[in-house]
Amino acid sequence: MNHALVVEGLTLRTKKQTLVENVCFELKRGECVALVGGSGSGKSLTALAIMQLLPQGVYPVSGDIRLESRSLFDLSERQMQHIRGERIGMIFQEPMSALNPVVCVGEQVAEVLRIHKAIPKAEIKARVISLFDEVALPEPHERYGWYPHQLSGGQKQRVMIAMALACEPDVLIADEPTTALDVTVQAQVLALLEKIKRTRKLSILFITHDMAVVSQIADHVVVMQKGHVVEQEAVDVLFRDPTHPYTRQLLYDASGRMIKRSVHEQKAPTVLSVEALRVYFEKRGMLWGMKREVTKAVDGIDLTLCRGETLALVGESGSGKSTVAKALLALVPFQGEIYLGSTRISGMGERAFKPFRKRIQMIFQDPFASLDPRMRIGDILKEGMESLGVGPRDKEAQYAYLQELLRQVELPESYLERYAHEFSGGERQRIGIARALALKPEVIICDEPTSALDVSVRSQILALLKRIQEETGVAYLFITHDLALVPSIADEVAVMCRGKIVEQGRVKRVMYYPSHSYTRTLLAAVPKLPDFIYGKEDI
Amino acid sequence: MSLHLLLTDILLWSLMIGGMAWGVYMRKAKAGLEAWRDIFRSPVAMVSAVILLFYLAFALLDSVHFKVNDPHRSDSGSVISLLDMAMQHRRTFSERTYSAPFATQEYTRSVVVDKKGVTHQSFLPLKHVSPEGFWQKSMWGMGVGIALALLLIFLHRRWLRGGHERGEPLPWRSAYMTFAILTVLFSWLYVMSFSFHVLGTDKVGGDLFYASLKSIRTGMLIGTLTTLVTLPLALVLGVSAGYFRGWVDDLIQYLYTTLSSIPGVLLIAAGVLTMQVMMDQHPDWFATTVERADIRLLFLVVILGVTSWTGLCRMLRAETLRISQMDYVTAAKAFGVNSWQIMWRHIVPNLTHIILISIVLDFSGLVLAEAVLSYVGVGVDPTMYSWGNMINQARLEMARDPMVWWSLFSAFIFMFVLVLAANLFSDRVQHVLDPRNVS
Amino acid sequence: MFIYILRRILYAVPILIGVNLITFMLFFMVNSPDDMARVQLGAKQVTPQMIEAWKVERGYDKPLFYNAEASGVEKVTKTLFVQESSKLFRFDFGRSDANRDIKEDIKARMGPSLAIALPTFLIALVTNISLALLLVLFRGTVLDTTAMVIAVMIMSVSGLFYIIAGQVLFSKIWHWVPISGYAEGWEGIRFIILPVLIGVFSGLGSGVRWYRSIFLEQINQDYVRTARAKGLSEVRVLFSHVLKNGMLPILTGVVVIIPSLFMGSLIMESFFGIPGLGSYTIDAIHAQDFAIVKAMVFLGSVLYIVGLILTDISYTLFDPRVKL
Amino acid sequence: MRIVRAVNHYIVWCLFLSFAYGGLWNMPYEKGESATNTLFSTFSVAPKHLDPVRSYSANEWAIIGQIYEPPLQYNYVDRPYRLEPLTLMRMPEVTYLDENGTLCDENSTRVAYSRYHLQLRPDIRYQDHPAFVKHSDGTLYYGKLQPSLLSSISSVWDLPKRASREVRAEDYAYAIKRMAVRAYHSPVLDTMRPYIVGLDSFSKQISQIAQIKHQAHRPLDLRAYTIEGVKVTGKRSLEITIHGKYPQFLYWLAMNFFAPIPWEADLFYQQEGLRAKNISLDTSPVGSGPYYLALSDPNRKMILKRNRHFHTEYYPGMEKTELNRLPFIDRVVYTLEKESIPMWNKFLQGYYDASGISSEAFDQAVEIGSSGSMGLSDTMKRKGIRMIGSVEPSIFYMAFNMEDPVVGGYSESAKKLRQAISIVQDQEEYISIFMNERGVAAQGPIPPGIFGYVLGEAGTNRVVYDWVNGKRVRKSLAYAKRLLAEAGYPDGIDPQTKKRLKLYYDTTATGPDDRALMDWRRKQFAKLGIDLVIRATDYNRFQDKVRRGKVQIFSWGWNADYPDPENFLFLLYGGNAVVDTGGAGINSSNYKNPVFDRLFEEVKSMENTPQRAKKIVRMVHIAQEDAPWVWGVYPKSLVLVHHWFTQVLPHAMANNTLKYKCIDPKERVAKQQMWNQPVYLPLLIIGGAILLLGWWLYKLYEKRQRRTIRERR
Repeated sequence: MNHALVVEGLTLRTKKQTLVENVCFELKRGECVALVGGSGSGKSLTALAIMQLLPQGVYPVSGDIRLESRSLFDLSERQMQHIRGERIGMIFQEPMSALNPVVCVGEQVAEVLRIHKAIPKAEIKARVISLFDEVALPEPHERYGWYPHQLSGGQKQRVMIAMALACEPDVLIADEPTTALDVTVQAQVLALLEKIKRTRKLSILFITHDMAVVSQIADHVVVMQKGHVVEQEAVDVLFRDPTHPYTRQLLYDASGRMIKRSVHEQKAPTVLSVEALRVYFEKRGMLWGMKREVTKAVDGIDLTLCRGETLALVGESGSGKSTVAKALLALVPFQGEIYLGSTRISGMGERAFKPFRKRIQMIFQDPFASLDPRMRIGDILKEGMESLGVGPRDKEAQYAYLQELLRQVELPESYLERYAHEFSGGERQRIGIARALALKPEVIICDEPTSALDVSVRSQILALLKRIQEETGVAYLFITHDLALVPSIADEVAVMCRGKIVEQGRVKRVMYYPSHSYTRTLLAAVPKLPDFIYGKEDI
Repeated sequence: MSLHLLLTDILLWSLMIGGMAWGVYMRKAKAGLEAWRDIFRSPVAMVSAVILLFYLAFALLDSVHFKVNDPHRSDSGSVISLLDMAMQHRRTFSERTYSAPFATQEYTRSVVVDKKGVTHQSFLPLKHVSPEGFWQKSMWGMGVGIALALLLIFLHRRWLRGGHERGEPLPWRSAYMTFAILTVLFSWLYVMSFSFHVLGTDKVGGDLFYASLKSIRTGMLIGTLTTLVTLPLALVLGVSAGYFRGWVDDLIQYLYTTLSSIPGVLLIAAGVLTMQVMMDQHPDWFATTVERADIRLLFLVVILGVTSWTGLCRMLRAETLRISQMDYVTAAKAFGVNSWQIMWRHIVPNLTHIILISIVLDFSGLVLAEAVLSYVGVGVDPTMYSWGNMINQARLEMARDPMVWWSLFSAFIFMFVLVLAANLFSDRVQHVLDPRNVS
Repeated sequence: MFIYILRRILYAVPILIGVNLITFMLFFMVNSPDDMARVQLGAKQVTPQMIEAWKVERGYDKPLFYNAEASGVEKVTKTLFVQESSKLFRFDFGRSDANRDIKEDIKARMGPSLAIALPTFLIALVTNISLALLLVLFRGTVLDTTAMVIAVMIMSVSGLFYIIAGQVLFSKIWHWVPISGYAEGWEGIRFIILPVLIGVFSGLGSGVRWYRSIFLEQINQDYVRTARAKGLSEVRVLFSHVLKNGMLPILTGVVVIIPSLFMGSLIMESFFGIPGLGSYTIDAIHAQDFAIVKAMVFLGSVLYIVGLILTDISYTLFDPRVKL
Repeated sequence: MRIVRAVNHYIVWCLFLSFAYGGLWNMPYEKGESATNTLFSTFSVAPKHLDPVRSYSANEWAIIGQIYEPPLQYNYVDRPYRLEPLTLMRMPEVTYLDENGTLCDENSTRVAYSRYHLQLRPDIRYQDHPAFVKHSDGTLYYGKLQPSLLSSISSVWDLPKRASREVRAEDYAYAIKRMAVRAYHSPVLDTMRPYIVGLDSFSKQISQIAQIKHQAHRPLDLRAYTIEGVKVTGKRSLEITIHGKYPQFLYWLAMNFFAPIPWEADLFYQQEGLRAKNISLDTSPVGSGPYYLALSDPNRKMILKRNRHFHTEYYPGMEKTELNRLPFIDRVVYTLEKESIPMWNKFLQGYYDASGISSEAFDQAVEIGSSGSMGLSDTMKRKGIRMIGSVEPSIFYMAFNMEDPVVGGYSESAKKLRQAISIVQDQEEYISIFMNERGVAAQGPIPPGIFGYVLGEAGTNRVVYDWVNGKRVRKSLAYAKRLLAEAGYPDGIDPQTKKRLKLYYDTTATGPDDRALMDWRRKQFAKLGIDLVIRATDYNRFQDKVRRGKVQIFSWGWNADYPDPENFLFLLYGGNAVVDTGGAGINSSNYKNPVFDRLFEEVKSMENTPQRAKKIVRMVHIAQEDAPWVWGVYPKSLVLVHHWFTQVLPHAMANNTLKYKCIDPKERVAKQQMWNQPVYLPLLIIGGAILLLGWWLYKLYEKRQRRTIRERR
């Protein structure tokens, strides 16, 4: 038998609808198959169906899944318990929540061995430590007794991998294992998986939405859309010659080339400049008068933003980039100087600052948290206008103004009367943009506006932002963790690391001739599509 | 006869009107309406709601009081409610002592001297029952009930057809069934109550059916009005603590930790006794026993409210802490919206589910608490009809041999049905409104 | 840790002062020292001389909060409030107005209260958790729904009914246990069986529902899916993962009340004639024995605060993420 | 699953083990306890004070009456109540003295003092007690308890050594001296001050000394002080001199206030360490009576045991043989029973030897015979239960405040209003509904069994009743209405307000149980068209209002201190009116009739002669006419006793009756076994059901484990 796992005509339903229909693919021994698709394409459900861990109410109605030659669907629940963990290992997207927070990681790995293998107690710990060693967890002896919250995201994912590999399974299912990780960590985890695949002759089913990751790890690609497999092919064939339009779209979006930037040659006037901005958070002392702990979230940064330009602020999680945004809006106490145009706005009281608020606005990362679920879209848009006295006062004109706003962000005017929860993430993000635009600001701070969105939606939003900038001449401070995005959106880039800016300059220079080692590490870690994709003209 | 609304009447009615106004407002707000429809999509919730409404109807009926001005009437000067008027036959004519449900004679023997001058113990016949024609009366009573139920159901269907039915149909069938059963049962009991003591009589011959019906108002008032006190306190303090933090938070936390660290029963007992002293010092405040009992009930409600807001306050504070971290609040801050407006516009509306859940959850707890408080001696006025008072009396009656079971039974059934309905309903409300249950 | 506890204890001081303030205000709004003297001296023929002598002896001749006759700081310190509460803070409960040593009384009554409250608490905890786990194991089945309906029904009955019915059934008709009373040692088991059973049963409905919802919340967590993916059987998933994590929210609700178990249950104790602390306080309120009332309220508050501190400490034991 | 089943097994076994050895499952006592010569009784309120100087309530006296011995006691058998010597050789001899202290005739107007000569019996000895253990120099052995010893004891019986001693006259004097100390809060001090010569000044002096000693933490030894009127004239003889003539003083000598207190005990208990352990005379009495307190846990249980030093005393009227020597019972266990229901049920199960009858249990227990007499029901008779009933020397009444502008006053119209109200209060119905016939409608202030009570037609209150065919018949409602009209309120309408007359009734009835009673009250007034407003308050507030005369109508009651009419009539004596005496008086209706008051002064110190009877009848008539009270009810006490409990006679005045009673434990054990066999079947059914359920669940889980995903749909 050459096939480790075969999925045949798998159809999954709830009582009301079909979620996955007639999915077929094969996983050869020692091969990595990538299951690719946008959110809601059914790729995760397929993986869960293999493990028979489907959420309640979702059932396979037809099809079969075979592990080697055994049909998994013919196994009883008790028999399945011997397949899970022993023959098929699985790792999940969120390493934080996927590990039991109150059990030390060593024990969690040991548990797999304990239930599946008759190994003497004394040996188990040794086995776990050697596993930790294999997944390159530093100091495995010590880490055994650590709890998940003491480990970093990457280390947690390594623990998950160790857990999945503990019983030397034939198949490893990895459900978006790197999505929640920073790029540098992602690169390491991918490398680890690659290595294990080679050394153990492991078959991997790799589920992801990221084409770039696919190109790095997979041998074979299965593309899913809305519960159907639309295309499956060996990876180099698929990338060279995608047949299905959805695959093409995926590749197109991933290449991130759709936005062309006109290069500003002459220096535009500065709208926002920041000098020596510091934000320190103090933890309250244990007892009155005792020493206080100080966290330096932002530790002295300088930024300049010119009219009509975009400055990308890039950094990994925890680098303090979101805190910069909050400081600029005077939502956290800070030290240092901030000039809006020529006015010094730092050190102003709330009352004095209020007139300037309309000139600097913000777009948020999470489209679900940024809109009040109890308010109508119209009221959401109006809130800032009324508070800051922007826009027409009389009702009719105001209504027309709001309609115009929606048109600007390419949404139907009828949305004004509706509530935020009725909309998709992309639509919500547009509403968020409209809310900021309503005040006709000079600067908009975009705090990771696309990271919570699907790839295809992401490019639409970016295009919209671009168009608005061209129309209105607004300046963006674009905060992101995704370096790959930078060339297509920004004129200037600043790389942030632990509260400090390590490198700053025009995009081209920084991206192609990085001077700081951190920037170089970041750039190297970004997964890349095969070069020929970039080489091709419009598809 | 002139309208003479008691304080609690006014409060209950204004609460009703407020509730209805809120309902009308909610009809406009689509999101809220959808949630409500979702609640009623469960037949259990529908049935519970009908039962609750039935109880509420009695409470409201019993909350329209009139003063009897006619000096020729025997009860001149007293304050009676619509329910009292409907139950006039059972309010004024009472027996001497215990009698079983549907009995025709007293439950205990009494000493009688017959014409010959011989003393013996015998069961005296009841004064106010007419046992003849049991079946005809039953048929008539049930017939009226069925007719009434059908008529109202028919009218409701018409109204629904008239375009008021929107979206997915609700389980009206269960509602109709419940309604019909309740109507028939009650109309039968009502008709029979003219000829019998359908649930028996208590120690002094008072009709227990009447007592049970009167108790509904007490239970409902304690369950609903307490929230009137709890809510503003918990809301204002909880939201300010969560939003402003710092010393405001410290102060409010201090306040509720202090209050909640005092054992609850003691606090309530002390509060009730204090209020009694106050009432004793001002006997001129109340013209009648009814008013006096009413004020005492109101005070009890206030004290229960003051002692029970801490739990809700803590929850609201935590939720406010969470919400004020949300991006939409940040956005509002970036718009320079002032704190009060943020609280009113963004925070309070997003707390409604917690408030609603806690209201419906507290309701049944409060109804049950009333009984226990009466046992401790700090409950409602002893002259007031309440299940707590009934249970307490019944406790002693259970020791009789043979047992006088019916007053415990009446209180048990009336209370159990209400609390069960409330619990089932609150279950559903919690299920639908609690965001944690979405998955 | 040590500093944390120290800080919490310091924070407790203003709370306890507040508690005392409320106690004093409420009590003396209702009762005057004269009334208290009359109650203690008996109803028959109490003369003013007797009342005066009693008040001086017990210290109730001082003004409550402000002594206008004293000078300087003594205007505040020479008052009933300051004198009596400072004694409380030293845990010197003094003698009751009926002239018994309160500390001795509390010691003597604590045993019976605990004899009822502790078994009730423990048995209820174990039963509720195991039943809840059982229902979570069979979640979504008919068993689950039936049990939930029964639980709501159990919740909907006033506790008084259970006590009355229990006494009639188990004691009067079936002669299983004594109707009421209390004895120390193993002999006493007979007496506590019924109150404990009733206590457990009346809390069964709400308890099982609460624990069930906690476990259900846990069972939808990612780590449970991980555990299943490891090949754990459902029972093992419940016991080794869900139960452990569910303990955290359970702890918040449960540990707070552990110290308060000392305070006993008023209703149970008076129905079953158990000489515990629950009836002690209410009796004292009715007998207007302020010395006992203030001592018990103070003790209750202290125990509550201890409960809060214990909750935090237990978190550090059960949740590795929490460090004090 | 296995765990659940194991737990089930465990519980079942625990049940069996804990019961199996104890015989009856529901036995509330230790095994074998009921086979001993022990009486099982109850108390409903924890006794607060067992110190005889302080104790003044029936529940406390029920216990200390068995422990302490005042000089006199009531004869157990004789009726009407008669005093007889208890620790005295004979009844006290009284001599009368004039102002100068010379003897004079009893009936002389010069009588200024009466002197009582008490001669003690030689065989009275105290119970064994550590306080009596002495060093050779006469100081107390346990006079200075060391902290190490203190920490190891929880009651006086933990001290190893005990001794006894003879009761001497000085001990009686010592008791009176203790009474004088203010800090001991004796309730009778202020009553006795005007009588006992020198008590007043002694009290002031000794109270100050006591305070000084208390502040210095020094014990107060009263032996060093003497009261002028209390003279120890010998080892066993004592003279008490009182002002004027006060024949009721003999009754006081039968009360525990005058029981001997040994100075050893007083000093012993003044130790700080013992006080802190709640060991004091208040909790651990030292007496010479038939029993001593072996266990004092007022929150749970009190145990009395036979005092082996008890003097020789025989059952009255019986042969003086060892067989009839008191006491008969070796041990008494009092258990706290706050609730009437458990207490009644335990009585029926045979676990208590006697019980009162609560109104709930009345139907079950009592049947009214064809003659109108009360008898036991058949079920009770079959159980061998006997009923013992007697009318108590007490009265419950409803009083009008005579100072009130509406119901008070002595005008004809006010009188008629009160009379009308009196007529419509249907006491017979009240007795029937609320007292289960356990009472007699009162005709005047003096209850049956007290000198001055008149039976039959002559004793009928003519204001409220008619005498028809040899029976009392309440006057008609029509008559009452006529009276009301004559009083100026036709049909109950107040001519001033043109509305129904509104009267206020104050009560402490705040519990839910009282609702029925209040309804009934209102109904009575409604008959006349009067609106009765109930003002329910707590007892404090109520008392306070009564004391300040801020009430209109209220209910109260009175228990006799001693069986003399003076003890009832003084409730209506004008000099005792509460508003005039600043609340100290006892006449809470503030009734003041000059004729009545004059007669009272005369009657007060008379012997029970026909003249006295005549005067009392006149007083009663005056009061009936004025109707300051609605003469309520003389309550009857009914006690049920099991047939193994014998020689039980009702006695309203005596407290030390336990020594006369008798128990047959063998019979008791036999009946307890018969009545309390547990019913096993439900236990088996419940256990079976639980096991079945467990098994079913296990099967269910197994089935699920064997299922494939295809079958799961």
